[in-house]
Amino acid sequence: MNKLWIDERYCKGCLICVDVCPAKAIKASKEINDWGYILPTEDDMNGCKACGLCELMCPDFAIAIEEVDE
Amino acid sequence: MSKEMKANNTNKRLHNVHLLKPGEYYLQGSQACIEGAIMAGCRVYGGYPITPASEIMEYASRRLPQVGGRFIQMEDEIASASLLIGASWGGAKALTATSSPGFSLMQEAISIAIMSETPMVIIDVQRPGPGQGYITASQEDVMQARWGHHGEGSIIALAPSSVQEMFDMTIEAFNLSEQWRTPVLVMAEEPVAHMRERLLIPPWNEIEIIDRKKPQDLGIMPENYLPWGHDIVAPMANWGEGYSVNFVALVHLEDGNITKYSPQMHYDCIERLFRKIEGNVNEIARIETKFLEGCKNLVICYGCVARTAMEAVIEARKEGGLDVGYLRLITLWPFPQERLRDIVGNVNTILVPEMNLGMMKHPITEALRDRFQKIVSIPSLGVLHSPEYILSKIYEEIR
Amino acid sequence: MESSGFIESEKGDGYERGDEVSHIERYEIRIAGFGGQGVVTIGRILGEAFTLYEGKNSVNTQSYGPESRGGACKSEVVVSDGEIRYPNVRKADVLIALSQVALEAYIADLKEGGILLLDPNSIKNMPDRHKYQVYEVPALEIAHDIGGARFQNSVALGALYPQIAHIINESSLLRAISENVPVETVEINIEAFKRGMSYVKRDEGK
Amino acid sequence: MKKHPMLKYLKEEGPLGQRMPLILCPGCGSGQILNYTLHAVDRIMNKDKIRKENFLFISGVGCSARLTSHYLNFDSAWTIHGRTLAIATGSLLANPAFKIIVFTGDGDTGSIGGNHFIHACRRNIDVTILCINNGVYGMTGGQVAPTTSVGTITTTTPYGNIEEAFDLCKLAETAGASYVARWTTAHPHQVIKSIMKGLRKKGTAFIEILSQCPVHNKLSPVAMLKKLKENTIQISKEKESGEGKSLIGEFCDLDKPEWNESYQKLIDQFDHEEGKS
Repeated sequence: MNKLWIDERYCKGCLICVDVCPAKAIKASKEINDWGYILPTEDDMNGCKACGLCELMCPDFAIAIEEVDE
Repeated sequence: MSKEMKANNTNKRLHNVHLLKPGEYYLQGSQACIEGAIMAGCRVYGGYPITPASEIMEYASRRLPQVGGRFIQMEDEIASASLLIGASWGGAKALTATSSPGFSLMQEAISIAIMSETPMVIIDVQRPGPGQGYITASQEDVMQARWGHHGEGSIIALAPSSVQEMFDMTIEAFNLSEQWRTPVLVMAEEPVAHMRERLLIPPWNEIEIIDRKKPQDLGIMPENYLPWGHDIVAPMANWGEGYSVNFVALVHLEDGNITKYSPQMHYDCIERLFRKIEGNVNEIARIETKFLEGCKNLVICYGCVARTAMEAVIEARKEGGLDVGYLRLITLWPFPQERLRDIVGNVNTILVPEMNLGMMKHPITEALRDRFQKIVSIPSLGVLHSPEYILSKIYEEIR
Repeated sequence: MESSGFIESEKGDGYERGDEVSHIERYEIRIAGFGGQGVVTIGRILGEAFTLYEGKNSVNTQSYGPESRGGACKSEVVVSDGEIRYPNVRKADVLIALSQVALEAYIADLKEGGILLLDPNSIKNMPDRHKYQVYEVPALEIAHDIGGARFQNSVALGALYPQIAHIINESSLLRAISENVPVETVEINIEAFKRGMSYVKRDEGK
Repeated sequence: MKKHPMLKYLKEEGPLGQRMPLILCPGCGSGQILNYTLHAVDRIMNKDKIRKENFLFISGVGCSARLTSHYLNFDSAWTIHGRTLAIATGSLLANPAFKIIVFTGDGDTGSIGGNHFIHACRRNIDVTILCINNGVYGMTGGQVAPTTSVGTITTTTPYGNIEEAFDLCKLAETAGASYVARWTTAHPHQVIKSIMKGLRKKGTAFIEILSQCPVHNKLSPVAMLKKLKENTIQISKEKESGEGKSLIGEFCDLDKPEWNESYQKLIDQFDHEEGKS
């Protein structure tokens, strides 16, 4: 399964990644960062094909997908 | 720098090609100015036509392509001054020329250039104002030169008085701008820009050309480079040289970082800019004097008015037997206050002929406040003073 | 007439000077007329001739503004073997007046006994012939005769030359003409100069 | 931890400390456009073998301008409001080899810098202009922009905007730009393709990107992206259901003489003459 990395330092909680993910692999968490923004987190990563749309559409360079070979 | 970039860098390419050969010429001040600029290494000119400065850009449009440089007629003076910023950081020495209304439009870009420490040269062939004013001779921008731009930034401004000086002082302006990383103004007037006189081009190796200090030459690597640090005048990496310079004109740290704002950081940033120029006034500013030794009265002047003033002073001494000294400000800004106090003793009367209603009289008064009995302005609007006029004022005030 | 070119590469290598001429403290020449008569060009030619080919100092200034393109127009040359400080005419030694308006505007600044050169066909009211040395040349008429109105300035210059021959060589003026007029008109301009020179006559009055 | 792939082109830190995160508000379209731009630049660098130091980013003042400020690990300039293209022209005169990307806003381009904009297009100088159009003056507090649509309430049109909005693409095309396109932040792949095209094009490429300002529109970023998609239509489909929608797509793609190329011919003419003598 691929791994989702959220950069807490840069994320501003806009949740665009949650909306654009075609695999519905990302969801809003209950966690907030030091700025007070809600962080996204992994949902069901089974469908993630590392299409990169979340990385591409993130306004804050705060998300990264790590492809994991199994 | 990549190969392609090197090949296209107009500043390096065609260096020393098609320069005016040493010798005698009979040229207009406007032409001498461009020849001086080309001699200094200027390879970009951008401007907008305005009387009485248009001759400078017309001549630039002929000469620049001949020396491998580039000339462009921009859409307005705002664009022309902004263009210089881009050209300078792109690695070229760049020039524009304008007249008073255009000079007003350039003030924002001048302020940005002071803050970003961008070397560039602006020629202002002043014309009378306010408004459209008139198109003849004027010295009404000397205060705008110093105070026209927003913010607490100092400036260097020179005042040539002959065709030869239009050449020499344009070179000097480029040298000062490169040496101090700051915009430099040449405050010319219509008579100087349009008169024709002998221009002597000295042997090229006798002409001093100063280029900006580079981090490459000082062994500073990109990762340690501070575009506004290292020294009171920072070494300057041009764009395209691999130093990833982030040009900012907001209050910044020495590396260009803008997130660490504090009143102290603000003070340090601006105070250095101010000190860079005002603290080195004695190195930058030049004064010319004659008959100063123990003189009881003094004429202080600048620009082409100095020519008339000198004529009047000589006649007043010879025919009137009056004890009158002569002092010319070659550099208007930074104002050499201490130097002036060093060389001017106690006098009775100071006369200040200017083609305005008495502008430079103010800093002169401030500098010499306890050295004179009275200070008198000799104003002339729109026309160069005649020797008779200055002479009559000398007789009126001194006798 | 605009200069044919600008910086020629061989220029500035040093010049052969003409024969020795008189030393001058300050000599002032004013040329006045209307735009299009080549007033500015005469000034430039004189200035260049004095400076580059005679080794004297000279300052050439011109009236500036809308009037230099139509309307009144003047050009001035101040010559000296010493330093020229004030660049403009104070009291002219020479006035070339090519129109009635120009004559009226500038006659007051001409020295008593100064040289006044004019085109009699353009002047309605002749000035006091006993106060000045008045010379006449029908510059426009001669110019038309050899090629057109635009050569009248060279005719006038030719007419002036004999009066200032003590301070400048003919060769210097001819060289300055050929450097400052379009290449294809150099010969006609020189002919105009010679015609002016041979025609000019002193008007002693009656 | 794996980092975002484009962070390699940003200065998270400078010699004197931390520079990131970006100063922009949460969900701002400008950050997305920076992301798309860096993707395009990354591809151009790899495919066309263009070196990093050839790229130059210039911006003016406003939200869009903050993209350069001090974040980019390229040569960049954060300059004067509206004067961006004059400064870009200057850099190109000094060194025609620059690949210049200009970040500009709708106020920067359409209002204070309008004159420079049309003349840059007319001269066809070799720049790629990315105009981030969010229809509002964000940085100064949500005032009306020349691209704000009629009826919109802003902080300076409290009773609704009465002025027609500017069509900047039409303006660029008419003024003479070589390449003109419009997309939205909801079209990342198209934007990247257009930027690559623009960078490869000799001449002025104007790419307008309709963008979201969630703060001044008081909508969530996700809702705004959805709206941008709904309110735009491809040029080819205009006739079907184009009523009231903004056209997106490529408006023109021409090959015309670029300013520096034409000027180089002037210079070369003198080089030849020198060679002869």
